[in-house]
Amino acid sequence: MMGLQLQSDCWLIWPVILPLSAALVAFLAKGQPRLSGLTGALLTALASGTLFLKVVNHGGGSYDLGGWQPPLGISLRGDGPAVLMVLMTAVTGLAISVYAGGYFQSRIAMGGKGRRHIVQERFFWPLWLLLWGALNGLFLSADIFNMYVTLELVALSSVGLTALSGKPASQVAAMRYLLASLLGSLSFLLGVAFLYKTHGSLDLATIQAALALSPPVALAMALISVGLMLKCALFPFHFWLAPAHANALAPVSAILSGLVIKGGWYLFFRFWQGFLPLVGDGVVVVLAGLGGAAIIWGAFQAFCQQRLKMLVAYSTVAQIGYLFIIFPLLAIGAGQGAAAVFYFAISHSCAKAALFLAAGSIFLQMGHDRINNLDGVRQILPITTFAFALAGLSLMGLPPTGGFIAKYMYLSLAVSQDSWWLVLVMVVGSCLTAIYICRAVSHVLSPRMVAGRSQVVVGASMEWSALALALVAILLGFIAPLPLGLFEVVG
Amino acid sequence: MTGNESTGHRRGMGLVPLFNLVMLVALFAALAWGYLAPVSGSSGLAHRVDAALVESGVESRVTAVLLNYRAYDTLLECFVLFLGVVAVWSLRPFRYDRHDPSPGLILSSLVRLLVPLMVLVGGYLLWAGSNQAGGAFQAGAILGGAGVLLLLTSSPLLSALPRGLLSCGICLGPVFFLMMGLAAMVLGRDFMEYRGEAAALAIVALEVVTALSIGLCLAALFGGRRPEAGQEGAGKAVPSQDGGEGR
Amino acid sequence: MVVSAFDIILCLTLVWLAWHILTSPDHFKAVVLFISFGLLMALAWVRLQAPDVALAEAAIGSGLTGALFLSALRRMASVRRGERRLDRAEERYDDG
Amino acid sequence: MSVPPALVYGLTGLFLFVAGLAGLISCAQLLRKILAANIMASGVFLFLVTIGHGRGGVIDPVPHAMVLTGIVVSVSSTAVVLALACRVQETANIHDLLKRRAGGDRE
Repeated sequence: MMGLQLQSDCWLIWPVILPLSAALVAFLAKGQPRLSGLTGALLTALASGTLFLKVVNHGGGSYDLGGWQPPLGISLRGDGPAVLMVLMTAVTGLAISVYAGGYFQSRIAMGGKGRRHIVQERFFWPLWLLLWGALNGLFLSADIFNMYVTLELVALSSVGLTALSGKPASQVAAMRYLLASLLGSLSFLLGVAFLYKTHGSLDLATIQAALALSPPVALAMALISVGLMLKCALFPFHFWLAPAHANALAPVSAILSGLVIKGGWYLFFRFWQGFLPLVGDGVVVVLAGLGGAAIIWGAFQAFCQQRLKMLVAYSTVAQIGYLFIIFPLLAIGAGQGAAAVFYFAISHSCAKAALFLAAGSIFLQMGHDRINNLDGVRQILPITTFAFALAGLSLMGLPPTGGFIAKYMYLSLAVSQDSWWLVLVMVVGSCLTAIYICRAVSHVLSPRMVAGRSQVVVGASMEWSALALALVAILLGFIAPLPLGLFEVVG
Repeated sequence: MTGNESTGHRRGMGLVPLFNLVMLVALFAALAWGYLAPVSGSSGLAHRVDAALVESGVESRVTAVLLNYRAYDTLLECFVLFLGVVAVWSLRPFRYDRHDPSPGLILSSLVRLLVPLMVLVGGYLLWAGSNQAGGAFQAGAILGGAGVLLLLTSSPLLSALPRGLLSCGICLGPVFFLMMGLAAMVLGRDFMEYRGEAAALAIVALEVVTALSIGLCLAALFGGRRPEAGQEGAGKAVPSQDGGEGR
Repeated sequence: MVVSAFDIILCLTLVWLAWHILTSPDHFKAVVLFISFGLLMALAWVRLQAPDVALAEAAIGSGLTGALFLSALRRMASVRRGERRLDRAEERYDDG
Repeated sequence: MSVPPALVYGLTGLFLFVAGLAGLISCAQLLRKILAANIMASGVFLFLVTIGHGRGGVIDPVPHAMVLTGIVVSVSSTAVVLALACRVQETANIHDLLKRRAGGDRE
């Protein structure tokens, strides 16, 4: 019995350890970073998939690292939401890895200035694999100080990836990102200190079991919330996001917008799950208000952009809002709210990564991404433009996509609770999304011919990986019962 | 040296809006209120740490927490250092990196004296870590300081090192941590489970290797760019090399 | 243990140093003040019976971080020198 | 009424956190912002150590270990941010130069 328990739960550490080890190998294998990087990505995805299957079949579990029980040691917790996020990272991450392999191959084949792209690829793989391992560690962590360390790992590797392109704009953006993120981490750490002071434990479950509203706890939650909001760029703190995401290399933009943002939000959600019953409606409405402001403001900004990648980046600012307007709806309906928001996070991750990958291919082919000059790209890159349009459909929330299911669940919850202002915000936000997506798609799909590179430089793996992700975002609309059932699984 | 900027800076500080000031005062008041509010909290984990100390294989409580109870944090921390080096090396090479003129006789002879002393102090701290203040981090920091001194004086000792060795040394800490953790698993325990007699040995080995790796990483962070960057950048090689070759 | 005059003076000095690090007009002075700030912080931790932390702070937080800041200052100064050199080259080009 | 020294140091740590925050927001130059972030971090660490100094006269080593980890993490990110800042300053200078040159041409 004991041995069996051990065997099933030690699967929890592999999604963390494998990518970290692969990062070391990719760093040392200077000649073959792509081969070792892709192998590492494949192994990590396999480990994540195995963990997911284990949890689906045998239920969740937890793993005490070093064999020390939680208040003293650190434990990993694999419950439904955590494992879903790990699987989301695996699917999106694998597609992005395949894309990145093709991307660097194309860039190196195109030639250009010196060995720049070779050097970029050499550092891309270790940084990306470290980021992947850190994200998995963050999703599975059950210890609040360990969360701080994984947050720092995520932030530093994202900043390294952002600055990788070497453009001045991307370096300035990386600088602002790092400063914002440092501020967030320190605020988080001070919150952790307050929690440890009051509860004498670093284990989140232990703390949440004993949580009572007192000045230090309220202060700790405020500090942690603000720190995490900075990390995931919720409305008043979104200033760093668009330049950082839009000026990075194509696979990096997809990683940042699809995955990294979800890390900060996931921790926010985990903390508030325990804190929500203690606070009044006012605080929750403030959170939802910020989310609503993000939806409207981000969509408006996206509409105003002239560059395709900036448009997609501001669309991320808007979509983050949807992750926060759920909080007033969480209290009712026994877990439906949580299921809706996780469903939204997963489908957004696939759709947004596909959008950024497709936009990156278009950028590479055309040599620019000015939306008004992109007419007729579909004649050169039919698969990529198709993927862009499909991912756009999921983002807008049209049936039968994953985005539709999530928004439908949101709306039905809001209607059942008579939160008409939330309904209004969501409807207006969806309309704005449709407008800016259609604006981009109408140019990309326009039948006019454009003058540009006649030779196709985008590799097949780049086109197909973007399409695969977009198809997953659509497919999520058909297999809704499977992930939704997982929320009942506890660690 | 910073005349222009300083006047702008002064002006900026003088115009700090009153609103910001009020907000900051309010923030401090809130923090102090949270800190001073009486809580019926527990006394932390001190008793648990002491109770398990016998099993942990070390006498120093902080070392026990760092390398046994919460070894996973320390593993990730080694990865943070490694990541810092990777991130710094991945940046575009610096264009105007001119090394200062040769360090001069006094400094270089001082360094020749100081570096062995620092290595000795590092070793002592490592040894002392088992029962009093000191340990892998402090020793690693001292070793890193020695590396910084060598870098500053462009010591020929550094240019004699083969290139691959530096990369391997930077990976050494995380690699060894992972291998020890996995070894425990192979022996039928949990990941990173060290107990009793074996724990004492494992932790000593971990401390020595971690200290070396931390020292190397810190020195590499100070170096500020990847060793071979000179070939792509301004035509200058490693900072440690241009002194030796040029003059 | 009761708070002594030493503690209060140490804390006030830390605050005073932090203020000057943030406001002193000279970058170099700010960095030097930061190094001494780190050393005093180490003293505070000795006082709080955390010698491990004090050692690490003195070596890493004060020593190595200070060295990092100094080398960054040197690099930024060399950027400015490089700019001047470029400027002169431009002028010569314009004249000719 | 006796005041334990930990209380004074804890308040100092919180004050340093707020002062660093003020610097991070209001200082214009990058180097100063990075110094401010380091002061903030020192404040948090000082606060953390005083927590372990709590009731019963027993000193809790867990916050000490947390601070040790935090110090190493903070030196790592400081190194990255400084290396980035040097590059940013470099490109900013080059841009200034190019802009000045372009302006001169127009005149």
